[in-house]
Amino acid sequence: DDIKQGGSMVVTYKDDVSTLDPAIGYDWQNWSMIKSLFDGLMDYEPGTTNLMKDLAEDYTISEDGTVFTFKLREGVKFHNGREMTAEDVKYSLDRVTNPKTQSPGAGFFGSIKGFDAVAAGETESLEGVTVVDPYTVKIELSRPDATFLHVMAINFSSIVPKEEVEKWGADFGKHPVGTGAFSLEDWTLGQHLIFKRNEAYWRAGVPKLDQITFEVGQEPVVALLRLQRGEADIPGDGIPPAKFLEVTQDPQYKDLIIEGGQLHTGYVTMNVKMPPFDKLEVRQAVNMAINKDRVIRIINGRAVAANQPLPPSMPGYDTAYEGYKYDPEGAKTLLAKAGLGDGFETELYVYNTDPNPRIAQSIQADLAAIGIKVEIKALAQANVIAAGGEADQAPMIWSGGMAWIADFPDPSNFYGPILGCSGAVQGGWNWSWYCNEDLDKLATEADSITDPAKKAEREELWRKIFISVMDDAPWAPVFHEQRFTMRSERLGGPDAIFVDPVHIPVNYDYVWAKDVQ
Amino acid sequence: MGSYVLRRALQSLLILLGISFFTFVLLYLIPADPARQIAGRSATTQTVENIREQLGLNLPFYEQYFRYLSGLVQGDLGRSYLQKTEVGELIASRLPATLLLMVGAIVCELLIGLTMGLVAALRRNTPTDTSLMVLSFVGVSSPQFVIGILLLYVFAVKLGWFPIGGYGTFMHMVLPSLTLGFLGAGWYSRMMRSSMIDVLRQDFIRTARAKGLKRWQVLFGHALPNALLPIIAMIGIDIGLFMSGIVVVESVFGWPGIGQLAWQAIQRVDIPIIMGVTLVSAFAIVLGNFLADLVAPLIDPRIKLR
Amino acid sequence: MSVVEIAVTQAPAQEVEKGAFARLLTRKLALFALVLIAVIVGAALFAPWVAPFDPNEQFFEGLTLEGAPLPPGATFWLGTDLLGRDLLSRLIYGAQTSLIIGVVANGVAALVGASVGILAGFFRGWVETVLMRFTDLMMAFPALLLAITLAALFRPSLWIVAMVIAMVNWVQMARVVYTETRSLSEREFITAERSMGAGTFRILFRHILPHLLSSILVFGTLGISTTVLLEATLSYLGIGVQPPTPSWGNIIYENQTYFTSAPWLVFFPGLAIIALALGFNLLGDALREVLDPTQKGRH
Amino acid sequence: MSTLPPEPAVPSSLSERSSRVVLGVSGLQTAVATPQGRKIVVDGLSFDLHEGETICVAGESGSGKSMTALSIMGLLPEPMAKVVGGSIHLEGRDLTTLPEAEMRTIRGSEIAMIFQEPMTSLNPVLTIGRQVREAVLAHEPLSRREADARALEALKAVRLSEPERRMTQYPHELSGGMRQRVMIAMALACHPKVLIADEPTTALDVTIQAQILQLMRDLQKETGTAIILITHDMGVVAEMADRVIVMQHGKIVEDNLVRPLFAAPEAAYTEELLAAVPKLGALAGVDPVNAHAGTAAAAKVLEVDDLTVRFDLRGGVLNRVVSRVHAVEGISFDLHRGETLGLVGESGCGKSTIGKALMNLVPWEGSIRVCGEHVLRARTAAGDRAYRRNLQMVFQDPYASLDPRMTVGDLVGEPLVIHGLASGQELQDRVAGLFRRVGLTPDQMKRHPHEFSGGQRQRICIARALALSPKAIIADESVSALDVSVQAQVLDLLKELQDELGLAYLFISHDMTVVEQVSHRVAVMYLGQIVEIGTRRQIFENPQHPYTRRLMSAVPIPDPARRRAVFDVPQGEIPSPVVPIGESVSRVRYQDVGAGHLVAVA
Ligand SMILES: Nc1ncnc2c1ncn2[C@@H]1O[C@H](COP(=O)(O)OP(=O)(O)OP(=O)(O)O)[C@@H](O)[C@H]1O
Ligand SMILES: Nc1ncnc2c1ncn2[C@@H]1O[C@H](COP(=O)(O)OP(=O)(O)OP(=O)(O)O)[C@@H](O)[C@H]1O
Ligand SMILES: [Mg+2]
Ligand SMILES: [Mg+2]
Repeated sequence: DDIKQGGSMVVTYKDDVSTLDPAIGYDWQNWSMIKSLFDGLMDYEPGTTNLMKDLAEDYTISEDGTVFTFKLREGVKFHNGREMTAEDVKYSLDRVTNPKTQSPGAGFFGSIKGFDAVAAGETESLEGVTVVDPYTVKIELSRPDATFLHVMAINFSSIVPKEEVEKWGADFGKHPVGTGAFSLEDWTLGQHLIFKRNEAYWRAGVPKLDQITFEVGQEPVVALLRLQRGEADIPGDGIPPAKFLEVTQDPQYKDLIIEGGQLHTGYVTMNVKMPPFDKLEVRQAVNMAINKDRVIRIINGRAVAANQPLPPSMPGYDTAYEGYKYDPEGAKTLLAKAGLGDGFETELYVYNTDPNPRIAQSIQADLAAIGIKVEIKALAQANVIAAGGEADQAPMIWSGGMAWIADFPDPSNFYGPILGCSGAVQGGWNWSWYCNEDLDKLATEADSITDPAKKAEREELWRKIFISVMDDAPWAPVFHEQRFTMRSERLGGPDAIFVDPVHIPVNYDYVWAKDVQ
Repeated sequence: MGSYVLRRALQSLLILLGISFFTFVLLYLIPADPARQIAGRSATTQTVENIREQLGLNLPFYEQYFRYLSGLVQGDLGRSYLQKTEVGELIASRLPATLLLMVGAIVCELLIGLTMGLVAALRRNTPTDTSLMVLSFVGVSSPQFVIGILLLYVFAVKLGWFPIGGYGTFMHMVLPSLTLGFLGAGWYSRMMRSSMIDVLRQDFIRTARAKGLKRWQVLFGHALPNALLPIIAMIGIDIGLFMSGIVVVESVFGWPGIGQLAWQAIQRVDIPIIMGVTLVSAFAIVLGNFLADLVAPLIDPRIKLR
Repeated sequence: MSVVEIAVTQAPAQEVEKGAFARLLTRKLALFALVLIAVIVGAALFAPWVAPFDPNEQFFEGLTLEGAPLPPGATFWLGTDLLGRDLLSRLIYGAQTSLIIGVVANGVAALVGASVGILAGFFRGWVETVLMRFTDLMMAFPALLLAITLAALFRPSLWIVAMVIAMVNWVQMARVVYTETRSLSEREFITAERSMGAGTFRILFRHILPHLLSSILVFGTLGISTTVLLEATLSYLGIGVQPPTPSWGNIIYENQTYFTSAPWLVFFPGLAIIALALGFNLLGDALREVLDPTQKGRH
Repeated sequence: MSTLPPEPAVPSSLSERSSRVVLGVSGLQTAVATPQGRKIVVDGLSFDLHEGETICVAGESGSGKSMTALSIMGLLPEPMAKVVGGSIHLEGRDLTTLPEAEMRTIRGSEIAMIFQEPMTSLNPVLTIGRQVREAVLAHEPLSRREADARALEALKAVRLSEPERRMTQYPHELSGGMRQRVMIAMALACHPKVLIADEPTTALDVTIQAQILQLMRDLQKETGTAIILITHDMGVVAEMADRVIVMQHGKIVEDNLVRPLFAAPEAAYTEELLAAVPKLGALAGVDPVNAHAGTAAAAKVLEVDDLTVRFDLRGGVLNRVVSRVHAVEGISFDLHRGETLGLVGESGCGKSTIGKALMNLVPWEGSIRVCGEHVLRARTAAGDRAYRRNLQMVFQDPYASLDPRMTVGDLVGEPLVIHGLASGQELQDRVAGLFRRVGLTPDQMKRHPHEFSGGQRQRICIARALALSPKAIIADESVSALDVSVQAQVLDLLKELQDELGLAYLFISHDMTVVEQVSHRVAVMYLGQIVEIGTRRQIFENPQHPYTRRLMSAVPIPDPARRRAVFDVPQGEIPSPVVPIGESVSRVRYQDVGAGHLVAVA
């Protein structure tokens, strides 16, 4: 508030930015960029997982939780100068669900009335979304959906201007126009992107910076060197493992390193359809055999041990649950009970970027100690994912690098695709092929609890679901990764926004530059 | 000569066709589902199906291939699955950087390598020779990543002579070129040394000396042209080696070249990009070798093109 | 080692050879090279007896509390790696893989490359066209993609890597040998051979090949380094030896990003690769000098 | 560091000539390294060379003549050969101790050398023009254009046809004699004080030889150049020498003025040498006998009909064929069993090309039959082998045609191995036998080609051709580098084999006396065509074609008393076999002037 606007910063990334089309962008690198360029009806308070209103000035939810009426903010302008209206909201939702758009997020909108018709290509307009007046939009759901407000906050529901989308066609992702705090100034493919402050941004005092430069194609180790020399401000990929101890142990950087949690769990899946993992004892034995502390040591302590699927900061996390303790002897006994006293051979698939193969080797050694001979298959990401999607391919997968980071901070997001029956299909993401109909029913039940007052009840339900999952042990949760970011001396802002759980990695809108103060 | 060029051009076209076919086969066989990749983790089966259909991934193999080919004939390399951008545009935006780096690297490796080889040949079997040999083995045995970081650390971070990565000016080019060049220099120096040793004892070197030519004239005017033949062949090869080795150097130095594009595409099975980059680099390689073959008779007139 | 054996067994048969081998032994560098190679081969063969530790054991005391590897010291002579394993033991065991790749696979590649090049360079015409265009094709072939596909389709094994390396690594040799052969076969002494009625194979192997020896040697020995490193890339993509089996290449590859904080993890395996390549190069070079007619004799 | 050059250490021994000593060699010892240890190949050589003087060095093949020359130039193949004793003084400086940098300034400008083997001595990948130009530029501050002009002039002076075109050609496109002339042009381009010419005219026909000798004389007159002329041709010695040094086994056996030497040789070896010198016309009136003429087997071993060989010359930006060398144009002749056909002709007229065509080494047209069998250009391996067994060739440039990486023993044994005629001990014995017959010792079998002298290599090539006992041998300048006594020995060997086995020879040579000595019939070539063919007596005793006559008259006579003051040098445009594309050359017609003596009519 007494912070002056102005200044700029440089953020580096290794990979190229693929697209800035909010209907399409779905990697953690463009996730936060899109959030800065576009707005949705809902958002989260900076640095937290608390929902807040964004383009929606207000909203009402019907009794049965199936009708949402959003009142839009007036006078919000797109970067091209046109005012955003309810038509745009409808257009945006129609667009993202239209199969022609090929949006990976279309599935999130399944609860909107008329979704199936659109998905099947029968119509181009969502029946459930209606424009009441230029500043009011009504969304009807076909079933109660407790996560719907979260859905309205994910990137896929960002509001886009029709005329620009039509003008650029498939290239809209390279020429994004939204209502966000920043607008895209320049994009030199393979080199850099420049974001410029949106002068007409409706939220006062935001953003702080005049300009952000994203430099892509930078090796993380080198990016850190540049940061140390003051040429870059934020290493978008975080502190590379190879440099982690070096910088964290250096007092010079003590104040510049920010630690935060994230909605992440690293786990080993065991394909319950493939023997011997069809035996509960075997899965439990694996859970008990892994020395999580050692794994965490190998990644320089950048995580906390996990004993259940949900990360600690997620509602529904069970703090009382103790999970399977590290107990190789007990694991051996269990194996013997399963008739596999002499151990067996199996494969562990792993994504081939550091530190995942190392973690896999650590697990490999642990399993070897109880007689399980594991062969590691370190492959490109796409191949691991493909193997996981086949019922009889990958007996075990280490999730690292592809691991589940929540789309939105709600426990349901951790269940359906990766543990529910709907994910246990060919090409699905439920790599353990675990399908428990009873739990699925409970999950549906939990998601129908839309009444904010019953929040605790819903959480309790989810807690039960996840602990039940652990009883069946299709996964061996290993750790929850902590996020470590570094920023240059020049940058200011609350620590939380540099490890924002939703705006990953950084909430760009609230960063400010010390040198203009 | 004219007919030779024509014949080679046709053959090259066939090679490119072959490459495109084999690459397509590989990509077809590779167990990864591009549709899944595009759809992401939360997508429903329906979404995936849609995407698959739109991209024609559900078509039989030959049909997919012919679709690709017919696009290719019209100069259309397709659109990236994940970036949604025209592959032609992506490649065009990155190709200049790669070419520039390649030129820089070739200059470096020729300068360093040929000098090292020459000195080693002249100081044959002396400690100088042995140390140069060890150096060249260090060059070929060191991972590019390590050399790159080392150079960066010493010359950019510590000494501040060069920028820490990036693209644009001549100064940006020096370190990455050196990194790539150091590897090549190892090859060139060994090659140069051995062909120089062979050439230097030929009778015509004696003749050149008998004319009273200066040492450098004998070396560069008479010995070098005779020793150059295998070197020319290597420059053609080099282009191929670069295409595979450039990924690391580009990422260390933040060089916006084609290598990074290819690497990311391979990781994500972005078929149109993989195909495009493969074809472009295949073209470069084929062209490089073609030129090497054309130049060989100029270097050694006894060789005839047939 | 194989070189030594060949030389020894042939010695009685041909007097000249014996002279050459005897002269080889008088060269200091050649002896040094032989010792280097012997040490490496010995390490590979007798790894279980030579290595101080189990190469795959992840020692608890092999990492600091923060999880950093240990530098060279009293217990772990060459230090430990990022998982707390003994680097020396891993290097000793890794020699097996690296020898198979660097010497056997690379050797096969060199052989194939030299044969293709020499045939294409000598015969010209359609033989040339077919062979050299095939070489172009292989050179332009996306080898990494091939590796990835194979990795995903087959069980990873050292032999697949060896095969891939042998398949893609011959092309460079073929190009160089081809270019030189083209020039050599126009030389007058080859013409003279032809006029005597010498068969093609005689000309190729008795007269052209010896003149190509130096190029073949250069490519063959430098190929050792590149293939050992290539093996690492291929393992990384999933077709080679899979963890925890060590190879010099994959030790470097796994650890290269850490080399500012743990340089020994790159330095020692790098040294091993250089030693192997250098050993063969020195030996080859010495052999070449010994066989070089203009260099024999003494004052 | 005195500014005055010190007096030469060795004073002139011959005081009749009052002029200055330019080069003083005293006690020169040169050694080569062999596996058995050091071997002295030049042993205690001393002589003085005066300004404007010509010393001819003659002697046994392998006696160290070339080694001496290289020692003086400081161009011995280090470290295998080196000067181990004595001194070489050039105007006060001892060349044996001079640093390389200074030696460099002397080479080319003060001492120039013409090397013995022109093929290997020219850089194969540089144009002739560049190589000659460079020699000029090395010592004179000229512009490139001026240097080019000088180079062109030098090439004209050595009577190279179409010198402008030659400037852009490469060594392998020239004939042996042309290459030799290029070497000469390079050496003379800078007007050196001392010129060392190692067998400079072996590959030149006598008319051009005369021209070259005249050129050297002119140079000497103009600039006072002192010349060391290494030659085995006693005719040339008689024509050119002021003084003669005769060498044997690395030592000087006689050092004398030319007249006394010819008149009354002191050393026994000199006497032997002079006795072996063949004289032109020595066989006049004697009919050549063919021991096999009468037998039924006097079949034709070689029938050549309308043989034509053309080489494309390319030029222009597109590298198109712009003109053709009509190297051989419609040649026909037969060669019978036991017969020697001498082939003489101007340098570059296509003699070697005929040989290569017969061996199927260059593309040709027409018809060739060997022992009645047609030689086809497209051939099967087996058929090829058979015909090559019958026909062998000794190449003009022996060094270039020997694989430098093989021992000469293996090289000579090669044909036997190829045709599966001998192996093991038998092979060794046969090779040893061949060595002895050409005047080499079997213990040299393990050596490599570079360890031999020019003449020795020539003999190795002859031995190799003889190994198969073919029906016919094409001998291209095969005895040109041999001293007369060894030459006589080799010619005797050839004759002997002919008599024994009925070998036929196509004997290409410039040495008319040798041709007279060995040939049954002689063909004279000019510009790719045969201009006169007949029996030896018909050609030598009754030459009809003007070119034949000119050849005869240009032959140097080995008698200093009959030395010519000026050589008869042909003037005017030098004819060339190069014809623009589309044009053809007119074929000659023959007239029979009696008993098969054919002469071309214009
Ligand atoms: N590298 C070598 N090793 C052994 N012997 C050598 C070597 N080089 C030359 N010779 C010997 O030195 C002797 C002198 O050779 P040189 O070339 O001087 O003879 P030359 O008098 O010029 O003979 P020619 O008239 O045949 O040319 C020869 O007997 C030759 O065999
Ligand atoms: N490869 C070639 N390319 C072009 N021209 C050639 C080639 N080989 C030979 N010639 C030309 O063919 C002509 C005849 O050459 P050839 O070697 O047969 O002459 P020659 O009679 O043997 O002469 P000399 O007595 O000088 O050896 C020369 O003009 C030469 O320049
Ligand atoms: Mg000689
Ligand atoms: Mg000739």
